[in-house]
Amino acid sequence: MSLILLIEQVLNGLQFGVMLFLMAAGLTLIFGVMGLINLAHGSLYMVGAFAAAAVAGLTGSFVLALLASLIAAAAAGALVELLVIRRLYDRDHLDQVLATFALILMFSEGTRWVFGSFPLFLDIPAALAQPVSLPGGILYPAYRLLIIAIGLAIAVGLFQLIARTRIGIQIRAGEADREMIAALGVDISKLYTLVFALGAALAGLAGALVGAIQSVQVGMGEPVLILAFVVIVIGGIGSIKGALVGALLVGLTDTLGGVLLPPLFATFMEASSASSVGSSLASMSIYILMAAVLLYKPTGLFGSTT
Amino acid sequence: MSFLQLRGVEAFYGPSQALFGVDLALEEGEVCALMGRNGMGKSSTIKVICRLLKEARGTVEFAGQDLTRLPPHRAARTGLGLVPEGRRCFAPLTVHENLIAAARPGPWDFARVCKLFPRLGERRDQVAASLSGGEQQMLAIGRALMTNPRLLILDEATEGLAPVVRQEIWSALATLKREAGLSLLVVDKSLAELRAVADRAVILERGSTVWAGPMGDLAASVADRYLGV
Amino acid sequence: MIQRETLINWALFALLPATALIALWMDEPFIITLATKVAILALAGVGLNIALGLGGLVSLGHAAFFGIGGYAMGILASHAQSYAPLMQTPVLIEGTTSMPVIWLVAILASALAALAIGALSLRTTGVYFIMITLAFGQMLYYFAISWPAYGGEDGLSIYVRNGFPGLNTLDPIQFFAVAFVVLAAVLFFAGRLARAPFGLALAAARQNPERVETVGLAPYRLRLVAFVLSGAVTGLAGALFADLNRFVSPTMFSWQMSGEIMIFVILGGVGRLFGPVAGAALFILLEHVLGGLSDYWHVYLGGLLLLVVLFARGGMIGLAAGREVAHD
Amino acid sequence: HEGGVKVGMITTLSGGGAGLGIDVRDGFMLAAKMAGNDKLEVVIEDDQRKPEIAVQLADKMIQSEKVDVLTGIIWSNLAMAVVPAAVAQGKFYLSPNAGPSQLAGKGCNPLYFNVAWQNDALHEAAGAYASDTGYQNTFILAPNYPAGQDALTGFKRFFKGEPAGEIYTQLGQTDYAAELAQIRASGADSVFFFLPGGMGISFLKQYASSGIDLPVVGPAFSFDQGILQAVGEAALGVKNTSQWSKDLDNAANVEFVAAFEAEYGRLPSLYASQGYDTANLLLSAMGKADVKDADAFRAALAEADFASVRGDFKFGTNQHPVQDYYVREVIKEGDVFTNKVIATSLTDHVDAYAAECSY
Amino acid sequence: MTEPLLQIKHLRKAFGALVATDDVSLTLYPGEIHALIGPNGAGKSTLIKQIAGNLAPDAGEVWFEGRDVTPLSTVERARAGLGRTFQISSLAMDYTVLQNAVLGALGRRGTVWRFFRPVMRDADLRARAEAALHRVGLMDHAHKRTADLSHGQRRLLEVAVALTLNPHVFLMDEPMAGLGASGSKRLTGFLDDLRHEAPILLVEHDMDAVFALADRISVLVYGRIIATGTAEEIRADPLVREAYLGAEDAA
Ligand SMILES: Nc1ncnc2c1ncn2[C@@H]1O[C@H](COP(=O)(O)OP(=O)(O)OP(=O)(O)O)[C@@H](O)[C@H]1O
Ligand SMILES: Nc1ncnc2c1ncn2[C@@H]1O[C@H](COP(=O)(O)OP(=O)(O)OP(=O)(O)O)[C@@H](O)[C@H]1O
Ligand SMILES: [Mg+2]
Ligand SMILES: [Mg+2]
Repeated sequence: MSLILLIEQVLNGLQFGVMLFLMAAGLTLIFGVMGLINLAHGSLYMVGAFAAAAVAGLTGSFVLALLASLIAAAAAGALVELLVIRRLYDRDHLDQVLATFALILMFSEGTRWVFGSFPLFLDIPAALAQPVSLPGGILYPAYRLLIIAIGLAIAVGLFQLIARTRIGIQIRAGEADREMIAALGVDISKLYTLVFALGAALAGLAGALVGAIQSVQVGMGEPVLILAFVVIVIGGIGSIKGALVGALLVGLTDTLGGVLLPPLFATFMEASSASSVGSSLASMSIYILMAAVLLYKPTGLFGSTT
Repeated sequence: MSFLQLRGVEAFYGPSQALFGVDLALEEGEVCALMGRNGMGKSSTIKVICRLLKEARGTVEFAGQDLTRLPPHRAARTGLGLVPEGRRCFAPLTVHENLIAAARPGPWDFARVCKLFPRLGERRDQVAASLSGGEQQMLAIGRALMTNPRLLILDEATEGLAPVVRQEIWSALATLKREAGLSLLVVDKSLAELRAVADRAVILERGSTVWAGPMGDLAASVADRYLGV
Repeated sequence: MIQRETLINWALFALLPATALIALWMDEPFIITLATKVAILALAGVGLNIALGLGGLVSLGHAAFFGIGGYAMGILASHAQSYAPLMQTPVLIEGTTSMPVIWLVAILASALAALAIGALSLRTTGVYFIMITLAFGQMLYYFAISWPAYGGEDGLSIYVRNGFPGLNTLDPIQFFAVAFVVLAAVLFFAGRLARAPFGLALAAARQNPERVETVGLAPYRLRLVAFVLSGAVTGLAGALFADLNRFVSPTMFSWQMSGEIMIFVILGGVGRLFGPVAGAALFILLEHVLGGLSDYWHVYLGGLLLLVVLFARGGMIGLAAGREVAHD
Repeated sequence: HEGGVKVGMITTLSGGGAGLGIDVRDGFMLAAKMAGNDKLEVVIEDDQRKPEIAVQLADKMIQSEKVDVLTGIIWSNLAMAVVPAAVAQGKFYLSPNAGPSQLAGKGCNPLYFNVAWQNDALHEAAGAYASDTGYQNTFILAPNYPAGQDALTGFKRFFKGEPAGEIYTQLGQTDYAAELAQIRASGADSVFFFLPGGMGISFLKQYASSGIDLPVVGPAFSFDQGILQAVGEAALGVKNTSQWSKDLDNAANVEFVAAFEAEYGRLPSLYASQGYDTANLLLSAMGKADVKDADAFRAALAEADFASVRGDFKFGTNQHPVQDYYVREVIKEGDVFTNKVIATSLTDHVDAYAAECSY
Repeated sequence: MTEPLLQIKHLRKAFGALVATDDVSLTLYPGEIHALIGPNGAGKSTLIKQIAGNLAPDAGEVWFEGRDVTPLSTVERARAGLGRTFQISSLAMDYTVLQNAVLGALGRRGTVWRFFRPVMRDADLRARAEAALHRVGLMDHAHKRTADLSHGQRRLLEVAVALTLNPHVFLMDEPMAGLGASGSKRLTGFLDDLRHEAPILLVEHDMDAVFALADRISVLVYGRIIATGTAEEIRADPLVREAYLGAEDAA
């Protein structure tokens, strides 16, 4: 494998990582900061993608489509929070699991009801459809560079929000002791609705951004959900920095595992079975990574030890 | 009408009743001691006032407002500052974050709290979980002060504090009352100190008010009967 | 005094064979099959409940044990069918179609897996534990999908159900009886376990591990034992499930399977002995009834589940039995 | 009732992949409706794409509904779970979509008929087409599971050149940046891929903006009517292999396409055509024999005496289709993306496993 | 002279720049109550944690009944006979009061690997648990859920659980905290008797109790022991008065 290809693959891994972070960002907020296990996060991701596809179909504008994804997902998130999630904060994690699982069922089949069973069309704007050349002769799709930029911007923004602002502090205080922060005069319920809507909006945006280069279809959220959980857990729950690092690690492991393992196995195996063994190991690789990280640091890379 | 007035307050934890008729009145600028043995309902009364215990009947009025229908944060914003039993600091937050989390504008700010409790300034960026017990207690008091309350409610706020610090707090409270006109509702086990600082006292026995009046009128025999001292 | 929950438990318990017998009488073999499915999935749930309800170990990887149990059956039976020994060196191991032997292998294999997975996973707690168990489950899932020897993603079909001495297991009611008796035995065991010293200490470790350490008991060991017992029971359920379908495939390892087992437990009531029975019965019933209603029946299923979580604290059993009474 | 046939259809109607099942069902029911044969009774159940559920539904169909014929399954792994047990219990099974190799070769069964194709066939056709077009070193990729492995094997069976690279991707993978980089670096002259469902959509979209400019060949699954609109421009010009196309010019097909559009308000897909053919095959046999007479009914089925929308259709010795495979090109007709037949890749093609089958 | 039951030798623990335990040595003899007092954050709880095994010291040793227990875990030390109460109650909150006590009794027995006998019907365990509840005066609440207890009642249960363990040494971190005047008085009387069963290392801010109970008092300031002596000596020590007691006792 040539060096330039290797560099390109590392870049791909990083870019995949940023994409994962985009998916994980909203989840960190809801899961890490509000302490809520929200399995339906993938559904909000799907809602964003579908809203974007619908609006893009009607107006032909990608910018409007992104806007629609934000609004639709935020609205869905706020609604879900007000009607369901709100009653679950002081419940067991398990009740949250069941309730949000139920939400997945309703969202998925409801979307299928409205939009039909076939994938929808959502494409990137023509201006971003060509590759750009990077130093070293690497051709890289412009749209992916945009995703990297947006992902990093969100990372910085969220980090500031949570770590630096008073709202961030109040949210974290609420996670530690909801009753107490309310007794000090903070309207934690409203805050949580806002945070949930923000998390949902991020999920929706991710759905639209990623949906444009993948497929917009019912059930697109679930595999993403699992990956996003893996990312957050590796990074340490509640840590935005952790989520970013976790996402990059997972992205690199996944990409490089898929690229490097088959040829590695091919050195001592017959080519096509090496490819199959190597890639099955590659598909396990992020889970192996997660297990290894947790065995080494049981609360993730940047998780607090309490 | 008094500044804080409770009439016939009853409260329930699910099926079991904890308060059976608590009456309490406190005037602005006064310090009221809420007394009673363990498990008699002092903390429950406080939780009713702050709307943390919602299964309750009876009236609770503060500064002319009926608190019984407000959500906890609205109740707090009428001017209640709570130092809860067991401290309940926000464990993963730093000292500074704990203090500014719910701060409201007023004379009390971070600098002033640090002047009252220098230790908190020293531990500014340490997370609350790793503070010593007494440091956490200071933090809880500071946190309540930062909301610039009109009525400060202290539930065993000197528990676990060294005698020197305790004395400091008592004198600080006395100053607050004298200079800032702050009202206080205090639960504490030290009768001697309560006698020194409180204007009036309310004694609870099995969830009801059994004695109420000016602190000076509290006879040793009554104290002995209900408080076991 | 008999508590209300006990009464409900017995009623539930009697309902299952009653349904099967009525179905037999009405000549509706499929209903018997459904009852059998309920019994088996409930068994898996009872297994999970040992870890989850009693020990507070939220495992999202129990499909691993369910799948191992299933593949224990699939592998042994397929070798017996093809007369190809499983292993020749150092000792000859042949396939088998005898249920008791398969069960034993399934229990041992899944207990061993639970020991390994548990020993590592129990170093973490809370959500991290959920995720690391999920990770192990996913590893096995991907392994099963791409491992060609036993069918990969296609799975393995076993054309005839394995045998149980003295019974014709292909007869739905007889197979139901087998599954039901196993469930009853395990329920009895799990019930005793919860009240035994081990159960007391385990549940205390769930509530406050620091407390348990201070009285001189090691939470880690308590949990590991619970996890192994739990995995073994779920593995046994996996073997039975494979026999019910005469088929195994990697979907038994999927995280959705783990989720489903967990749903049975939560739906019925976490930590309640008969919770998984109620949960599995309700879920299968809904799936069966709603499935015919509309192409979009998942919407209704989701709605019903949501109602249960929001308004039935403590699951179905909790709803029926009222506020939990601490028993000592 | 006398001469009647009860059909149990187990197919995927909810969750991921429901579109395929719905099309098979709609095609099948359209044919039944058009025939107006009141002796055909159909029970339909949703397998949710879970093999265990499919097995249990088959039990239900056989034990409670007492059906004579089973059909409907979309996925090979579900077929492998259901078919062997069903035929062992004396039920006919007509496959409208999946054709795993085991059931075509050693595991063939007189009661099992495949009305679609053996799984390898479309890939073989693609391999043959690639060679015919003069491609020397095609880059090939598929997901890492049995059907994916069969796909690459099938392609290579008829491909005379040397693959420039061979990759198994993860099942369900959605990001193909790494694979695209490998393709670009490989020096291949063309690309063949088998990535069903959303995987194919993702791949093609990312391919289109990657700057790689190699011709693409694939089996029809990623370019079928239901999915093409989601891929959009990125699919234009791609060659794909299929045994059917909307524009095949035979009377049966013209009637089918028109009737389907009229009935459901959308263009028919490959799967709809297969469901339609399956029903017509069954109806043709019903006209000749009673299903209770298994041998006679089987003989009637084997004659395949119906007007297939694919044109010529007959069964081989293993009761799998012997048929032509076409090459289609993705085009845009007005606003809709669709396919146009441009060549025939294999004629009267017999699958690779037929020889292994003996009853 | 008799051997000390518990001996701490040159213990040291730092959290970053903060030295919480600074070369602390300490002894506890049979039959005595040794009180440990000091300002908030002086390192008392940190010291108790190191003795009980929750926290590993950076240097130094803990000797118990003539052997070095420094390498042992919390569980092993508890089994060896170190009974501890927490500054902030640490109980199984969903359990009844009795169940918490039985848990202690079970820990004392040591074997939990019984999967069948109902534990709450085990007469021996129950008797031991009930006796402990009696002694602290919680028997009336035996069947209440621990979460439903008031703060002070939980403090008592904390002591009761330690009693069921029959430890050879008690480590008590502020047992009086949260008890009212009457409760403190009662517990003081009770601890006075308890010292004959096993000596107590007592951390407490309640000076009435400390001066009433302690045979010896050590004063910890900034992680260092600045004085050890009898109640009178400590009361009179000007350093201690300044650092800890303040004006209180001057009155
Ligand atoms: N969360 C709860 N659930 C049920 N019962 C409770 C709860 N908290 C307190 N109780 C009961 O209510 C009664 C009053 O308790 P409360 O905490 O108000 O007493 P207190 O006077 O503050 O006692 P202490 O001095 O011990 O803190 C007690 O009998 C207690 O058992
Ligand atoms: N994990 C930790 N990280 C950093 N500092 C810590 C940690 N644990 C304790 N400390 C600090 O060490 C000092 C000693 O704490 P410790 O809890 O032992 O005090 P204490 O003497 O028990 O005080 P109190 O009487 O208030 O309970 C405190 O200043 C505390 O902030
Ligand atoms: Mg109280
Ligand atoms: Mg302390």
